[in-house]
Amino acid sequence: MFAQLLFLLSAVLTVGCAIAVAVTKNIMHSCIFLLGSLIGIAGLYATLGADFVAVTQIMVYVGGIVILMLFAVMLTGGKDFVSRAQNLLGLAPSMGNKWTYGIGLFVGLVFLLTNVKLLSNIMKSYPVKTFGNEFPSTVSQIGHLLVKEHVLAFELSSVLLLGALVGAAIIARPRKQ
Amino acid sequence: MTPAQFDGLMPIVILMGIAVLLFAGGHFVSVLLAPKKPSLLKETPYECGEQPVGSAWSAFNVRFYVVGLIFIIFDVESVLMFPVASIFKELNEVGEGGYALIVFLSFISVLIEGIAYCWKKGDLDWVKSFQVSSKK
Amino acid sequence: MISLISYLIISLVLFIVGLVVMISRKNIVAILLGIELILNAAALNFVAYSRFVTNNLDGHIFSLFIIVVAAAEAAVGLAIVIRFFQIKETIHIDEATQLRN
Amino acid sequence: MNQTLVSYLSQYEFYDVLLGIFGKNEGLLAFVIYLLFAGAIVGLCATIGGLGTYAERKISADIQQRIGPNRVGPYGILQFLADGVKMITKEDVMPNTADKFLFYLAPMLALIGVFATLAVLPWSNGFMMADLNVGIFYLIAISSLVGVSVFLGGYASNSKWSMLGGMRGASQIISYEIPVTISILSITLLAGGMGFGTILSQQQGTPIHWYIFHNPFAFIAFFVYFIGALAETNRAPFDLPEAESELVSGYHTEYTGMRFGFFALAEYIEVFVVCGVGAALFLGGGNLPFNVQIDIIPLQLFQVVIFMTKALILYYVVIWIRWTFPRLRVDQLMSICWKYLTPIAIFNLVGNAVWIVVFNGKSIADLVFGGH
Repeated sequence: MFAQLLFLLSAVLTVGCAIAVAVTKNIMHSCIFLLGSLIGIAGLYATLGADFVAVTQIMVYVGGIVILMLFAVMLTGGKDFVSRAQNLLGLAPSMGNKWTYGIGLFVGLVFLLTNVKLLSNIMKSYPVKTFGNEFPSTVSQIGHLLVKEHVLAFELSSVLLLGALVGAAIIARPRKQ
Repeated sequence: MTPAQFDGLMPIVILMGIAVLLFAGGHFVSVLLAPKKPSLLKETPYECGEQPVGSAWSAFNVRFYVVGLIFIIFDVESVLMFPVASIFKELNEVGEGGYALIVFLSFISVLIEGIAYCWKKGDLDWVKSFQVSSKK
Repeated sequence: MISLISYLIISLVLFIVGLVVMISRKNIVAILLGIELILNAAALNFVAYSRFVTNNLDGHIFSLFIIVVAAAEAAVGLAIVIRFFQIKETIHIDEATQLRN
Repeated sequence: MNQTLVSYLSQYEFYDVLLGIFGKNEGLLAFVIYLLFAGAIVGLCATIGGLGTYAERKISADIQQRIGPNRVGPYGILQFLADGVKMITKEDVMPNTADKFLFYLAPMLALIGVFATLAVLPWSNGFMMADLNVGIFYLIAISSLVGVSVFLGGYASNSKWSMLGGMRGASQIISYEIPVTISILSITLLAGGMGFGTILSQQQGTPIHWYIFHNPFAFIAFFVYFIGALAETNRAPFDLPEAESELVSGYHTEYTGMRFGFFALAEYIEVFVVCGVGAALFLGGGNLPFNVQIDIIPLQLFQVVIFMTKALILYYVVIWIRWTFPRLRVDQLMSICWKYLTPIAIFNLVGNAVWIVVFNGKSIADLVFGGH
């Protein structure tokens, strides 16, 4: 019962905020709606029993990426970023007009239906699981996987992050004008 | 355990709901009780009694971004370290402590390289970062 | 009834919204927002499959690394945006026409 | 192993009686229990936050040889109620250039972030609303909403002082999150788990079994955690985001009335939460100083008292530090975080990992007296 409620709340938060990201003019508001959408996704992870991934989602996105984006807006936007932002309902969508969007939507729908038709046969071979109420602990299993099977990815991710840190610090470092 | 384990997440939702309700309730009471006599002077942003010049939403210094950048890298690395840290003792008890220590330390050493690089390049200095990097 | 399909639909909506944000905005930061939405749609799919189809946690590991890569991507991407703003004084995507100034 | 308050209560007989009253609907009963308990905790924390403002003035008055508030109630102890009434009845002013949506949202985010941390705070072994097995990690993650709210509060006001305070506050909060997180990682390493139940169950017994005395690295980690927590909650000597002498009042310069009250409430509750987490992680939490086998509710209440005492002692130290040390400069703030605390925290982490492997996870007490 509660799991279904949590799913509904999270789904509404996720989808509503994602759509708000697309239609808001103000880039700062867009960032905040993205925050709401990401928290909703964390709730969805929780309903899937992925407690560690859910908290990681909050930790990295809410505490890190969204603040970084807010900083970046503040560092680049200045006072006139509201007028720079454009949206679907605004004057000029940057790529295409209503015809291209319509055709794109139609092609997407056809593609989607074809895929559903193709995939449904494959899906049938798996037993259909309904929603359980168990909430297993995933932390120690994830730890074992990280140390044993995926140890190379674990170590390489630190190298990736080091590369990102060095590269981004070089790019963003203040220079003499 | 008798009750459904999923309900362990219920208090989080309830407390968040209480926060929202408290906020809304406080506003409601405040609207009922507080006086509302707006004037132009009251609604001017505070700038020590002067007329505000321009908007506050202007471009800021890049130093803030560099701090945020170092933060997010460390944040992500600590996230990855958490599951390994929580099974470290368990691995040690089954006699794989040396292996776990090597995995853990090689991860941390890359982290230390990152902070050493930023330290050397002067990204950790708040005031001098501009002068140090322009010297080379 | 909540099943795999519910999660896939949410993921699909997120993906489409992210794509729309990416192609309809001219602000580079907004385009990065769209990329985050798309990455999250993919990560959500991985966890959903891991819960409903396979019975191991490889999907969790995969979405963990997606989050890691998303953080690195956002850090570098926003650094490029800030550098671009320092050179061009704007973050309009149409101004980004040169590989070197 | 996600133990919760309900699963704790379900081992007593009155749970079955209650279940009968609610028509065997476990979900509804759990909801009611959580709601009552959450209401009680929020009320308790709001009172602690309110009394915190009173204690702050009274202690500062003692330190500066003044009298402090003494008009409302005996020794002025009801001062916080008067403050609350003042906040409610004060006129709500919003700058006409402000971003209205974010101006409303910022204090709400601060409240949500702080209240959500209360769900995993270990009041006693049984009275934990949810002993999630990602407990402490969840607490760090959800409290980073406060950083977003500080930034948004500064941004939305569209005042230059607020904007500066908001930027400074956000960058300070995120910077100091790193040494705090790494110190907590050391404790995770020692305890072998992130849930508060796991962490507390290994600190039972005399104070020598607390994690602060586990090994020398954990001892240093406590001070790194405490300094970082001071900075994360914007307390003096790290209160640069709201430094009166340079930034008027920082990110809440333009906030008046109820919204300012919510910001202040969130801040004071957050101070209590970080003190409680410090007490639980390093100082044994609500564990009794001797081993008891029986598990009855009065004993749990006694544990709550012990936990509160430890947390409030730390709270007193926080206030004491505020009125003793001068404020740092902003460059000193950043260099303390990145050049001192973070390397020390990483050193502690490595030291703890090596200690576990070398001494097989035993603490100093175990090595000296034997045991475990």
